[in-house]
Amino acid sequence: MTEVKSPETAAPPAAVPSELTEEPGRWHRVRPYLPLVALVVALILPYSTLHLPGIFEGALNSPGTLQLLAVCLVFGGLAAGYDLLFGRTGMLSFGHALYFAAGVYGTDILITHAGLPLWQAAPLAIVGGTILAGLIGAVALRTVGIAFAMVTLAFAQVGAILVARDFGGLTGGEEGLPLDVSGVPAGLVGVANTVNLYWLALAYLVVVVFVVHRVSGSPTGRVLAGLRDDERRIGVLGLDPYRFKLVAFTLAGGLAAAGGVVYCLIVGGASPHITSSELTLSLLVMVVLGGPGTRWGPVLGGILYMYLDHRLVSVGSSGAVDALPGFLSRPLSQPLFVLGTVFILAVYFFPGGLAGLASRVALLRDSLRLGSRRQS
Amino acid sequence: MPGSRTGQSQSGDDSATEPILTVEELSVRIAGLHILQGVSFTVAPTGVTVLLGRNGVGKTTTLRAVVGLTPRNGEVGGAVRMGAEDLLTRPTHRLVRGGLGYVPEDRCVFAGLTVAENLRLAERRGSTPAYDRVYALFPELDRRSRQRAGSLSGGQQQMLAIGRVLINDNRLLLVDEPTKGLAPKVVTEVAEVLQRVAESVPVLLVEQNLAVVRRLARDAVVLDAGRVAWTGDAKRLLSEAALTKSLLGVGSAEVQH
Amino acid sequence: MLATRGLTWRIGEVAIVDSVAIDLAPGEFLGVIGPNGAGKTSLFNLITGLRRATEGQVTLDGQDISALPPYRRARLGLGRTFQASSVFGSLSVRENVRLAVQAHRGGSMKLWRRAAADREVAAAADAALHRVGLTHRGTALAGTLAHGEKRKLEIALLLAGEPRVMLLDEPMAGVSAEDVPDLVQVIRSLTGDSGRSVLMVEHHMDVILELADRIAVMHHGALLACDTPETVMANPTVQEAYLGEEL
Amino acid sequence: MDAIILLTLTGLGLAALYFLVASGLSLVFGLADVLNFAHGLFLGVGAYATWWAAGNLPGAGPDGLGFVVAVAFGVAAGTLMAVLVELVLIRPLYSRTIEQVLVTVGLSLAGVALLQATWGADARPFPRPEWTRQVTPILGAQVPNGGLLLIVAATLVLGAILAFLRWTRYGLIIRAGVENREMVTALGIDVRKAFTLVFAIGGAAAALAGALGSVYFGTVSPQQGGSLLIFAFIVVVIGGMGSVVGSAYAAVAVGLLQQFVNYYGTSGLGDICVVALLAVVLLLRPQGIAGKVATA
Amino acid sequence: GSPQNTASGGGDSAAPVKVGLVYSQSGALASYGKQYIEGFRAGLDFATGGTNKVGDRAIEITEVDDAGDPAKAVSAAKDLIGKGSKIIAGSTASGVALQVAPIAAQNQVLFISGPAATDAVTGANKYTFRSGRQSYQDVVTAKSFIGDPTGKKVVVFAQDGAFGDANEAAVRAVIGGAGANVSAVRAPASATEFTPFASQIKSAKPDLLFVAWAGTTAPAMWQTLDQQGVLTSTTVVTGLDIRASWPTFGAAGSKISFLSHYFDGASDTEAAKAAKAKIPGGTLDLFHPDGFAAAQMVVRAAQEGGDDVEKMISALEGWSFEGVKGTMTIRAEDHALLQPMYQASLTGSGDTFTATAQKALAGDETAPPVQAMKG
Ligand SMILES: Nc1ncnc2c1ncn2[C@@H]1O[C@H](COP(=O)(O)OP(=O)(O)OP(=O)(O)O)[C@@H](O)[C@H]1O
Ligand SMILES: Nc1ncnc2c1ncn2[C@@H]1O[C@H](COP(=O)(O)OP(=O)(O)OP(=O)(O)O)[C@@H](O)[C@H]1O
Ligand SMILES: [Mg+2]
Ligand SMILES: [Mg+2]
Repeated sequence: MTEVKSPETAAPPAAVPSELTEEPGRWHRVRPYLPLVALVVALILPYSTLHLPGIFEGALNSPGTLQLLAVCLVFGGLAAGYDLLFGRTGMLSFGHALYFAAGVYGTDILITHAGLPLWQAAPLAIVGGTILAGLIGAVALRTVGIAFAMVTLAFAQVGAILVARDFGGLTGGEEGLPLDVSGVPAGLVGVANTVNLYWLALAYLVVVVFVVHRVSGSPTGRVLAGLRDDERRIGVLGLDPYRFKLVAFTLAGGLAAAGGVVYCLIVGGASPHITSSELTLSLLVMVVLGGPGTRWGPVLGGILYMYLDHRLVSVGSSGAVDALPGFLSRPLSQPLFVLGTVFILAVYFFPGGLAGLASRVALLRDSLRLGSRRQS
Repeated sequence: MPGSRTGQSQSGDDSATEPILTVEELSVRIAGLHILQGVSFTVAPTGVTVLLGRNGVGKTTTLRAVVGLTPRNGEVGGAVRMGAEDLLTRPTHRLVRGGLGYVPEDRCVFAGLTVAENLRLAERRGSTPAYDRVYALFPELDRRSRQRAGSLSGGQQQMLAIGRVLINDNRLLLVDEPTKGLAPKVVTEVAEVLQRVAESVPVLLVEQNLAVVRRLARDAVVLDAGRVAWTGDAKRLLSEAALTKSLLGVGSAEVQH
Repeated sequence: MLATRGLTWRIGEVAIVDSVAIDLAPGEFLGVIGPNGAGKTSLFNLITGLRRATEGQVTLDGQDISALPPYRRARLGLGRTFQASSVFGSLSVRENVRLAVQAHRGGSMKLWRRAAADREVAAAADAALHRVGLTHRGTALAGTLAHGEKRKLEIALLLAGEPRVMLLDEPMAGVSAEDVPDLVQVIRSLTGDSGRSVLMVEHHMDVILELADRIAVMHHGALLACDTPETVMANPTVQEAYLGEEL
Repeated sequence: MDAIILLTLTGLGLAALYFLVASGLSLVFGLADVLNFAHGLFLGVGAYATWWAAGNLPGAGPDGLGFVVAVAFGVAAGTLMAVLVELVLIRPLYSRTIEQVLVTVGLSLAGVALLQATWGADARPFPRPEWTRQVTPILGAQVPNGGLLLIVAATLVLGAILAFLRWTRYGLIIRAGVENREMVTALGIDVRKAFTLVFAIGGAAAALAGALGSVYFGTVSPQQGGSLLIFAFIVVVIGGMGSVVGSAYAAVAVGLLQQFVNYYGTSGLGDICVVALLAVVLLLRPQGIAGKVATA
Repeated sequence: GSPQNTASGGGDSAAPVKVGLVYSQSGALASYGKQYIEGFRAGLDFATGGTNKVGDRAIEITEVDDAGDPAKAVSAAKDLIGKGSKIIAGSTASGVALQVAPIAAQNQVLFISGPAATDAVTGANKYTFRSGRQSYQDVVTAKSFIGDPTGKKVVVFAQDGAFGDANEAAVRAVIGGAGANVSAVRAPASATEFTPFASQIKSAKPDLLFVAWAGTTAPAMWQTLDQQGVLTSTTVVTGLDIRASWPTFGAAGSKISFLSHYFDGASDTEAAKAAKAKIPGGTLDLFHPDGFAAAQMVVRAAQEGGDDVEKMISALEGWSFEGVKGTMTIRAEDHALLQPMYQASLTGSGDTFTATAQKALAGDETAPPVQAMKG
């Protein structure tokens, strides 16, 4: 063969898009309703005074818990959107943080500096983020594989530098830009209204999951899945790989920008943390932790990651850790140490991510059943 | 179905000599699929033993299990012995260093390396590489020694894959569809090469080209759906029309070419 | 229908494909043979646009397509299979074919439609699978297929696109003897009276002889001969350079 | 005039630092196909081990031979760390590129946090010979000796890696192994050993970079490795993955560009120029300056 | 339950006073955070006479790590407010302080910012106070090194970003406003090679060089300035960082004039003695006074205000107290904390350096201009 292997080195572990397969099995009937159940649980959560010691600091409906959950939900949605690129199309972007940051800073700047009300700032930020993704994608998609990853990283890095440079005092540099809440509806301001932010985040997550699900199960989604395996083949079938990749890239960018808007409201401002390549890397971690290319994996991964990221900080400073001998307590009081260790372990013990867990359990169950049948 | 179909172990005239390779109840599961379900056969210490069967019956899987290349998510059961040593417990590179040569189905030349580098890689410590042997068989490889293997034509890659194994002296060769994609002339040449090689080294061959099989094979093992369907004399298999038809699904006219 | 004029592809000084001119009439079946490394696959790559020719043109129905990217050529009705099977490994066999059908029928850029709901696509895909005899493998991941099965899937992908000109690169390589006749049947049915043309590289001479109307012989990148099977087989150069002595 | 000489020489010193960091990264990334985000950690381990040795190891110290011993200890520690990482974490994940990336990301988070837990977040003064703090006047420019030391070290490392790749079979084995590990095994080669070796060399180069970089900075801190890593990545990619020579060219380009733009342009422009250079190179030549396949 | 549940303040008089401390226990600023909390504990002990009680109400401290990340800090603050804390203190990083301040205002709780030096906290809103110094006070101290600035040439060398911007602006306002000719050399915070900047500075021949540089590259920066002869050719002023950083100045240390917020031995007040006795190790450092003052302010607020935040604010506004550094005054207009600042010099070598106070400037000498309260 004269065709040299395409340099696409970093295709994610294969998973058949569940949207494209009609799966048989006993769960068949129940399964479509499980997400609905989860949604209902999520909806009634703020009405519960249940206290889960160790899991959350306060009761489920306390502002602290709701705030934490809201952040988790946004990242669940963000990870699901990123998965559209990575898990479903096989594009390894290292610059996804940029579009998220565009949403956050866009909203913040439009409200705080330009004095626009939220209902104008939010759509503008989302459209802006989407256009940015489209433009950068149009350039970056001329490369593939690691080169693509690096070009996206480079663009994101420029974004990070611009934010840090704080041109015209627009971004607030490394100190960030607190949101001027006078442009925000009163219902989204103040601790007592945290629940509204929670609902906003939940709505965002639902929208993203729905969009990603719809798109993956659509004819376009089928092409994206094909792109992940063999781009050349797609071309020979008569489809322009570039166009499809650009669509996926832009769409994912738009979803990230929308997430940025929600995040900006939840956190009440923007800070340069979110422009860093580490954010993109953690998105990658979330997706892989959850299971790339699966419907719920990235969502769960995102939620879990963010939960750990926030909660480990308080575990680290808890009395239980302090009581341990020094050589244990010192590393354990470093949240990043625990987080890093957790996901090294996760990579080993949940290959295929959390979503892979279910099928592995099913496999186990099947083989057990098979074994017992053989015995009888 | 003819009575000789099942579990017949050894055939041929010189069955007195010990087999070089004994495969016993080999079973392979990959990702929950039971691909080989108790395959047993032996390879005679001289000549070519051919492994036949339709696409997907498990020929490649068998060879790969013998050299220890079953994928990570697979389980292997049964026993594979070369002389007295058990092969299944040893890592692939040890087996190969011990004289087990393997030519994979899809050639697997290193696309980024030049032809010469591909060959150099195959050199084994402690034995002199037989470049002249390889270049005599495939002068093309000598001529293209600085070309990247990835840009070779399909046939050239196949030559390289075979040449890579012949650089060393082996105790047993496992060759998976060596003539696939080769021009008729080269097929003849490769068949000749294998014939010559088989004079000194026993070969376990997977081959679809029945003309080649007819020319080379002494013993035959026919697989069907992960089980051995027949073992015996290759000549007999190819000459008895009923047998050929039932096991290989082709009339003997086609075998005659 | 398909024609090339002075098609040349050079790497450095070496001409891998050397001013090749072929004409493929509607409904014609042209076999391509030649020693390994003669440039057959390269020729296919030039025709389908995976490689850019250094010189020369490719025309389809009189239209110059030399400058078009692969996907545009495919849309004009040019389909091909690959010598090294190139299927979508992480999709199921059925999905593979559906993707090909869908690519052909258009409407791939529909983000909001349910793909699985398109019964026509599914039916066409199943028909293609049936024709190559892979129906029973429909749910397997294409990446886990045995070699011969992948070859058949390649052909199914081609069939699904209903191309007018088909380029087959060694479809029989690695296919078990038992299945060769079936596959020959499938390939034969590709042309029939439909007016489709086929360009097929194959080293199995019996297959070529059975199917081809004419045979083109390539050697060192150039077209050595292009004539009826009988004439070509009688050509002493072909005998010597390609066929060698009978096994 | 002397400004230009000064900028050129210090730019080369910076380039040497980038190259030292990038060489190991490039080797591991290009040959073993592992995008090693933990490289910064190896750097940190090398630096802290050297720092520790200079204060505690008998025979080692901040000056003369003692310093050489300390650096040797640091390099040994970095090598050992890299070998352990390869054996325990990377080896089980070969051919699962993404998971490898993640494990190295996890490792760098955890490892840097561990360094911080052990020695604190603050920068500590790094033991170093007195002459490294001085300057050498060259054509009227006061060139820091630390920079010259880096240039010498980088040249030696470049030579050593090239010799390794050219004169041993390992280069070949590793390049083949990246393409198809299984097939290398099937040729009778224990490919695992070769990969461990690559990691060991990468770790050693990183540790050396960490130690000499700390000499140059005058301090050692847990985050130091990470901040150099981004430029090292850029250098590796511009140079062409896996090409050590390419990395050397790229390092020089990046170092000089940064230095001159920072002097003549406005601040911060240097970084943006480097990123722009990366984007331009990748768009024009996605395989980098020296391309993916190179023997050296 | 209801979806809008927030714990009510707990009006009954014996209920503990809930105080939330959100600061960096991990991350890059962990060591600043550590000093802050040590100082806070000592201050609490000092201000309550060892009882940790205000009247009969215990002071209940909840500490939360923000790891320097504003998002985490905001979550933590909301959680604390939700659980009934009326007082939040901490903020090691400026970014955290700026984002927590509006949260405090939105929820009408008291916020006492900690070591965060950004000027923007001053006058941010009426709920926000500060227990540490601000950049402006640093710069005024720097100005005291050159006597009459009229006609003098001053160069600011600062890193890019808000920290550098703030310093440059302050120098322009304070020293430039007093008649000096101010120019700036800025460098990216990520720079590792400083020769170009050193050359630029040298060719500018300033009378005073003001350096605002934080982070791990500082030692390399100083070494380069030293090697290129900048330190010996002019007066170089910079802020004195925490003790652990002193050895990293190396030989350059003795050639620099330091302005200092605080170091051990800079003052000898009652509070300083008490703090010294109480903190682990017995050596005070840069941010101990901030924690100490925060505790004093918390106690004052609780004592005078009970659970009424408005009352707390009026109790603090204009309040003058004896802190570790000496007399501190909370300016009523914008909540700036007027406090003594120091000129210092550094001597020593290897790992042992000592700082000596050259001069102390009283709180009103370094007072920043009054800001209009923003919210
Ligand atoms: N990694 C794998 N995962 C799942 N199934 C596999 C895997 N490898 C092989 N199989 C299945 O095992 C069966 C046997 O495959 P094998 O490659 O051994 O067949 P073969 O006899 O060599 O066929 P061919 O003549 O086409 O090369 C096939 O059905 C194939 O789909
Ligand atoms: N990128 C390349 N660089 C150098 N030589 C190349 C390149 N691509 C192809 N070649 C050479 O061009 C020639 C033609 O290759 P091609 O694959 O077209 O042959 P083929 O006729 O298809 O052979 P086969 O029947 O073996 O498949 C071969 O000699 C090959 O080595
Ligand atoms: Mg096979
Ligand atoms: Mg070919």
